[in-house]
Amino acid sequence: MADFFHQNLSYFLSGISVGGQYALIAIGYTMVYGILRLINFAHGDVFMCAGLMMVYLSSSLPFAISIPLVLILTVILGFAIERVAYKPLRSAPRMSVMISAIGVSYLLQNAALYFTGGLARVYPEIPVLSASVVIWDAPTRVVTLVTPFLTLVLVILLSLLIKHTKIGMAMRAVSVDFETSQIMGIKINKVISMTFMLGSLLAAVASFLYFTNYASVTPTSGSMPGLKAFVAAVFGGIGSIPGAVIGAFIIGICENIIKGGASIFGIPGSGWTTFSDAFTFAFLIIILIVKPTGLFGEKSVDKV
Amino acid sequence: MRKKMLLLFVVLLASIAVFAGGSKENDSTVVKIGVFEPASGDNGAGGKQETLGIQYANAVTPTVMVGDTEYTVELVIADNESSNDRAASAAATLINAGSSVVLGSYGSGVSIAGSDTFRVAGVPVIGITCTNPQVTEGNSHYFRICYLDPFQGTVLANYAYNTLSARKVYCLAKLGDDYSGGLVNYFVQQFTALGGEVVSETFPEGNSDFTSYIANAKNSGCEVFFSPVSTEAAQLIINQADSQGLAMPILAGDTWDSNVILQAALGKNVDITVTTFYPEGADPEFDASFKEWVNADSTRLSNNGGDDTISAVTAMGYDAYYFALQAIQNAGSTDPADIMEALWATEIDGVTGHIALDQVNGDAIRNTVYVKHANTETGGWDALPAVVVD
Amino acid sequence: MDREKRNHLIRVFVAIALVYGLVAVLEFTLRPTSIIFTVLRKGAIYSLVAVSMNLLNGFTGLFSLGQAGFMLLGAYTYAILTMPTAVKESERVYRYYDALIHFDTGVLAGLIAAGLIAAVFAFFIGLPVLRLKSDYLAIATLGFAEIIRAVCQWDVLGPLTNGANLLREFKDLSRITLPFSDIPFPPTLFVFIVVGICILLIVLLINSSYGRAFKAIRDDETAAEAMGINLFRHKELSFVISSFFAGISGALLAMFQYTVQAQQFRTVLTYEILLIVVIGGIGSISGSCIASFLYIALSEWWLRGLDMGTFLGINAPDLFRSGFRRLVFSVIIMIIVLFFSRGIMGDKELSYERVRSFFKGRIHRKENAR
Amino acid sequence: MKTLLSLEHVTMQFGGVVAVNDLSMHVDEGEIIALIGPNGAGKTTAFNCITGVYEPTNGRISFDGSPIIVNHPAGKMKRLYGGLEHDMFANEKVLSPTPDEITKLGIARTFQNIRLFKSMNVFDNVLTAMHLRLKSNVFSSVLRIGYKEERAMRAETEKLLKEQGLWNHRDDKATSLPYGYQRRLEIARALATRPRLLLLDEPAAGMNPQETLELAAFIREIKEKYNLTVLMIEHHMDLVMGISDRVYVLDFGSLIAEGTPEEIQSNQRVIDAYLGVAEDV
Repeated sequence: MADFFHQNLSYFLSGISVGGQYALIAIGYTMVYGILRLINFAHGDVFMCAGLMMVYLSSSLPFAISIPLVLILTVILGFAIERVAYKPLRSAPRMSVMISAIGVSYLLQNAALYFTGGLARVYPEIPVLSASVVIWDAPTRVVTLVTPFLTLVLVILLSLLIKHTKIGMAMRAVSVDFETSQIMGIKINKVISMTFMLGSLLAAVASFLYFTNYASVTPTSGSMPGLKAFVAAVFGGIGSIPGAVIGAFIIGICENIIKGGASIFGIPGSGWTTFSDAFTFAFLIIILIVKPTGLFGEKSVDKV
Repeated sequence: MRKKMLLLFVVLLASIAVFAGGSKENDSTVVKIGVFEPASGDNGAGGKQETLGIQYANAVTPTVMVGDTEYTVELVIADNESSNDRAASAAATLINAGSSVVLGSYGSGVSIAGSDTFRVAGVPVIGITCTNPQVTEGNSHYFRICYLDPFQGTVLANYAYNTLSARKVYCLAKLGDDYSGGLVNYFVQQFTALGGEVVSETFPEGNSDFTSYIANAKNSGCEVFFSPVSTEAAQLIINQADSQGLAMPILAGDTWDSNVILQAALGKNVDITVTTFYPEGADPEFDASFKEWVNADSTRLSNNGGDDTISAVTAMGYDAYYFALQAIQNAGSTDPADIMEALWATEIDGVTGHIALDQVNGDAIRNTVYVKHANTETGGWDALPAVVVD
Repeated sequence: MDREKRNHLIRVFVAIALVYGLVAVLEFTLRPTSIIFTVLRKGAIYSLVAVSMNLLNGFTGLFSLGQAGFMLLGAYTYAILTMPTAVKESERVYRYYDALIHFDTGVLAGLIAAGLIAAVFAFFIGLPVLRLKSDYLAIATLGFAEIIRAVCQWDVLGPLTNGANLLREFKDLSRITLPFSDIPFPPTLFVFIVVGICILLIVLLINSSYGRAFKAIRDDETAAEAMGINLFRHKELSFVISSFFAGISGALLAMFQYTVQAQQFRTVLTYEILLIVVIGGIGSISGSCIASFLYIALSEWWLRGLDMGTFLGINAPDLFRSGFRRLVFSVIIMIIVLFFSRGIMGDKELSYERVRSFFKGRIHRKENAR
Repeated sequence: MKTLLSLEHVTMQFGGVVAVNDLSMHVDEGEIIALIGPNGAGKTTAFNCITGVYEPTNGRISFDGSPIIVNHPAGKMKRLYGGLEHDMFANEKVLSPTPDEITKLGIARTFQNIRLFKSMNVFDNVLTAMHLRLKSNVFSSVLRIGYKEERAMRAETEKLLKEQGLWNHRDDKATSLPYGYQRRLEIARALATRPRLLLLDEPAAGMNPQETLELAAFIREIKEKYNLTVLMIEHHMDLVMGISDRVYVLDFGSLIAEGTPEEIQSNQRVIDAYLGVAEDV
């Protein structure tokens, strides 16, 4: 058993690392869904934009300035998207808002396409994070090790924020009952903006970790991690933060095990890697059918 | 009310657009050459470098004699976005613009995908660096001035088996990509014929996590990592190979002959060898004047990847332009059908060597493959002995 | 009242006949490489997908995002079936595999098979998926489309699908002939005829008793059920029929672009069609058609200049460089989504009266302004 | 007289909440029965059980002599079950039809908060309700092979609308009708399914006394005309006392009284139950 882990350590390491990155993105999905019942399709692209900002800012500014600046700009981006694309549609049917989200995603990708000229941009090497280390004979990067811990710390901080601060309580109230909390005098718009800003902040952190690992940013870099993070959120029970985190780790690890299937299980590699993305969706569909509310989701009853 | 505004808006947009689309000058002494290249997507970097070669050639020789008249050559450039499904529509744009002959594309997949659109319109195309046999096979309108993958794949396999003494090779191609899939296939054929063993995998579109593939290569006991994929994926592979400590040599085909690779490999612990069409330094005169031209303009410089390294595809693009001019001259006409006819017998001496076409598929008759090794300290290429096959 | 209806029908018939006549005239007068044909063909094909998606999203109220997957099935079925046996057995297309199928069919059989295969898959996918609600349904259908794409690219299915590689040399638009002859069929007219028949069938469906049941489900599931409409059966019916036509449009798309590859049928394609449906108006057939032609004309023709340096006579290669068209395009889409969320037609259909009153309204207001 | 609908020991439990507890009642052919009770007593839940919207946790519902819905607590519910304990139906086959199947048997309903088909006009609302009897399959329907059937359905709709005094509004959007007409349309739509039993959920809600009086006459009229049996939930005591043959009273999910309107009016338990919510009466 120990031998097995030793041999395949690199798959597990990259699985845990990518899982942590998905988790940070997934929280943004799950919080927004919890409050607005909206799948924010543009979230993955916000993550991509954070990566691009870093590429451009770090070319002229030191990391000490560019990193906080990326965090701030991403938060502003998240805030602006909500204000411009979702707020005007608050009373519109759900489908309209979702279409607006798809539109924003399309817009961000095309804007990125235009500004990058459609070429992959090389992500800067952030000191310390990019350094190489060897764990138990498996060479990897510091970022791989840092990711799960950083993710956990951030999740704990976020939980504390939601449990103990006023705005956190307002968030919980809004997610339980939108209308009532509005009547109770909670400033809905403030809560929603705050949710988007928190989600974007975490996405920006995820972008540092993710792109340090996979050193290039393209206009579509955000869509796959975004979709997978979303699947993780659904798996965990959309609306539940711990659910999203656990879901993300499971998906990250499973995906890497499939890619390494040939060597882990000795299955001859006849194109199984093709399915590493399809697997995520198959997984999603099974969950939706068997337990549509996910691991930690609550069941709701339709009123007639 | 709003709806009416929307309709008005649409009508306005449509009318200005019709005006925009309709205004086309029809100068009788202009011959248009279409440039069917990717400027974005996976192969954007390579496509831009190839286009630079064509543009440079156009800057050097902007006219051509058709019969007794001097025609100005106008380049029409359409971005096929490295995507097979955009290929047909980019091709249609070029045809609609009135191209007499078309050059391109970097990437075999888009070339195959756009091929039939050109065939139906009867416009000849000269492939520059699309090496997959399917591009020209079974048609009479697609030509090409580079060598083919069965040839390149064989050379690479021989190199891996004989020079690198590898007996087990890890091959990684991109799913649905005709170029990498094809090249890997020919490599595998030759390598197994020599008695070697391969582990072959593919990665899907949009994948950016190569750690597992690199781990697979290490765990399966391979000695060479063969991955003739796009430069975009190559950057990631180089990066992750370095951080994962992939000790084996990395081998790739012509796409990797790009300064993108050099920049990614600079200062890293990787051992990269590529095969290509043209080594910098083979024609010093061309090299020097091209560098001067590139350095004169910041857009050109950034299209070349930020420095003035000459990629083989640029030299090939340069030659392709002259090949097309020669064909127009031979045809004595700007009519696509005449040019298509004349192309079969066209020959030139280009910077990448003598170019003549075989009479079966219209492929270049070439027997030399250049081999380069990436120098991770200087960030340049070290030339290795070229392979000549008779 | 009946007379009014008859007049209406006559007008519709005349309008459609005019459109087809115009297409035929264009086909025989313009040079065949004109961009107008690209716009007409692709616009017509997109109309069919958009209408089929509208049947689901607009008329049955099912938010499905699986259209690309069913188009893929249709495109592949058509390409594989109609590729001449000689081509299949040569190395030209199936280079790395031995083709599994050793027969080929005609164009019509290929098209119908394309629809049927898509419909059969839709039936089985619908069984579990259609029990889900709104956004869960959207995500599940999107997931299935991605799975279909991955399976199509699988090596093991290579002898059938040619793996992830291109399929070509099937009976595309340049290879269709008039029945029992070698005379080429005018391609644009062919697309228009097929699309016309399909859309006509969808319109007839929507105006039948089944169509009313679909609309009832969209308006109020509980009430529809209480009126004896079996939700699941009717949702499944709508899903299967919509996929049938998506399959046919996939086949037409393959014919149009001469080659087909699974890679093309990504989620982005579904989004594109969804945006067309929204621009045209959710629940309007004519809106979907108008929006498709506009969308294609803008992206393939009118806005091309934005990518190629010169637009409206302004030459600014630094601004109008590759990608600018799509940027402008997505801004336009956002404006429509945010400010004109009912789209061009809302849920109404185009009619003589509406066009007339639209222009009358215009004139009327102008007079008032004076 | 023949029993048309009977409920035996029906219990409906949501999680830990028992909304309807051991409800037994019967409706005979040709009767008008009222189901009354304070707000939240479980009346609409009972309706939803009868029409298949909810699956009762325990009990049996029969229509026209044969059981249509049967259930008993199973799995997790066995432990959670909070209704009256008995295992009468433990060995019976579970029957849980969907609402459309119930409707096809001949039970039609209206809703407390009117649920018309918003996008359709008055004519199509009624026409849609005849879809359940359509014999043509989708092909003959699309290709208009079964046009005769469609024609017959349209004729029947016309007849129904004329009888209900809605014919002049046939082209109006259903939701643009005045409130009273919307109620009527909902009843007309229910009648289009050709029911034997009509369930009315607060038909007089939001009506003034005059309108309520008209409604009473209307209900009697359609009952005679279409040979119906009526079960209704109602708060307007005038209406209840005026037209019902018998009355059932629910409170906190349990049946507390049953009898003729006169008996109910003098029943002490009913009076107690309604005290404090007197303004609703």
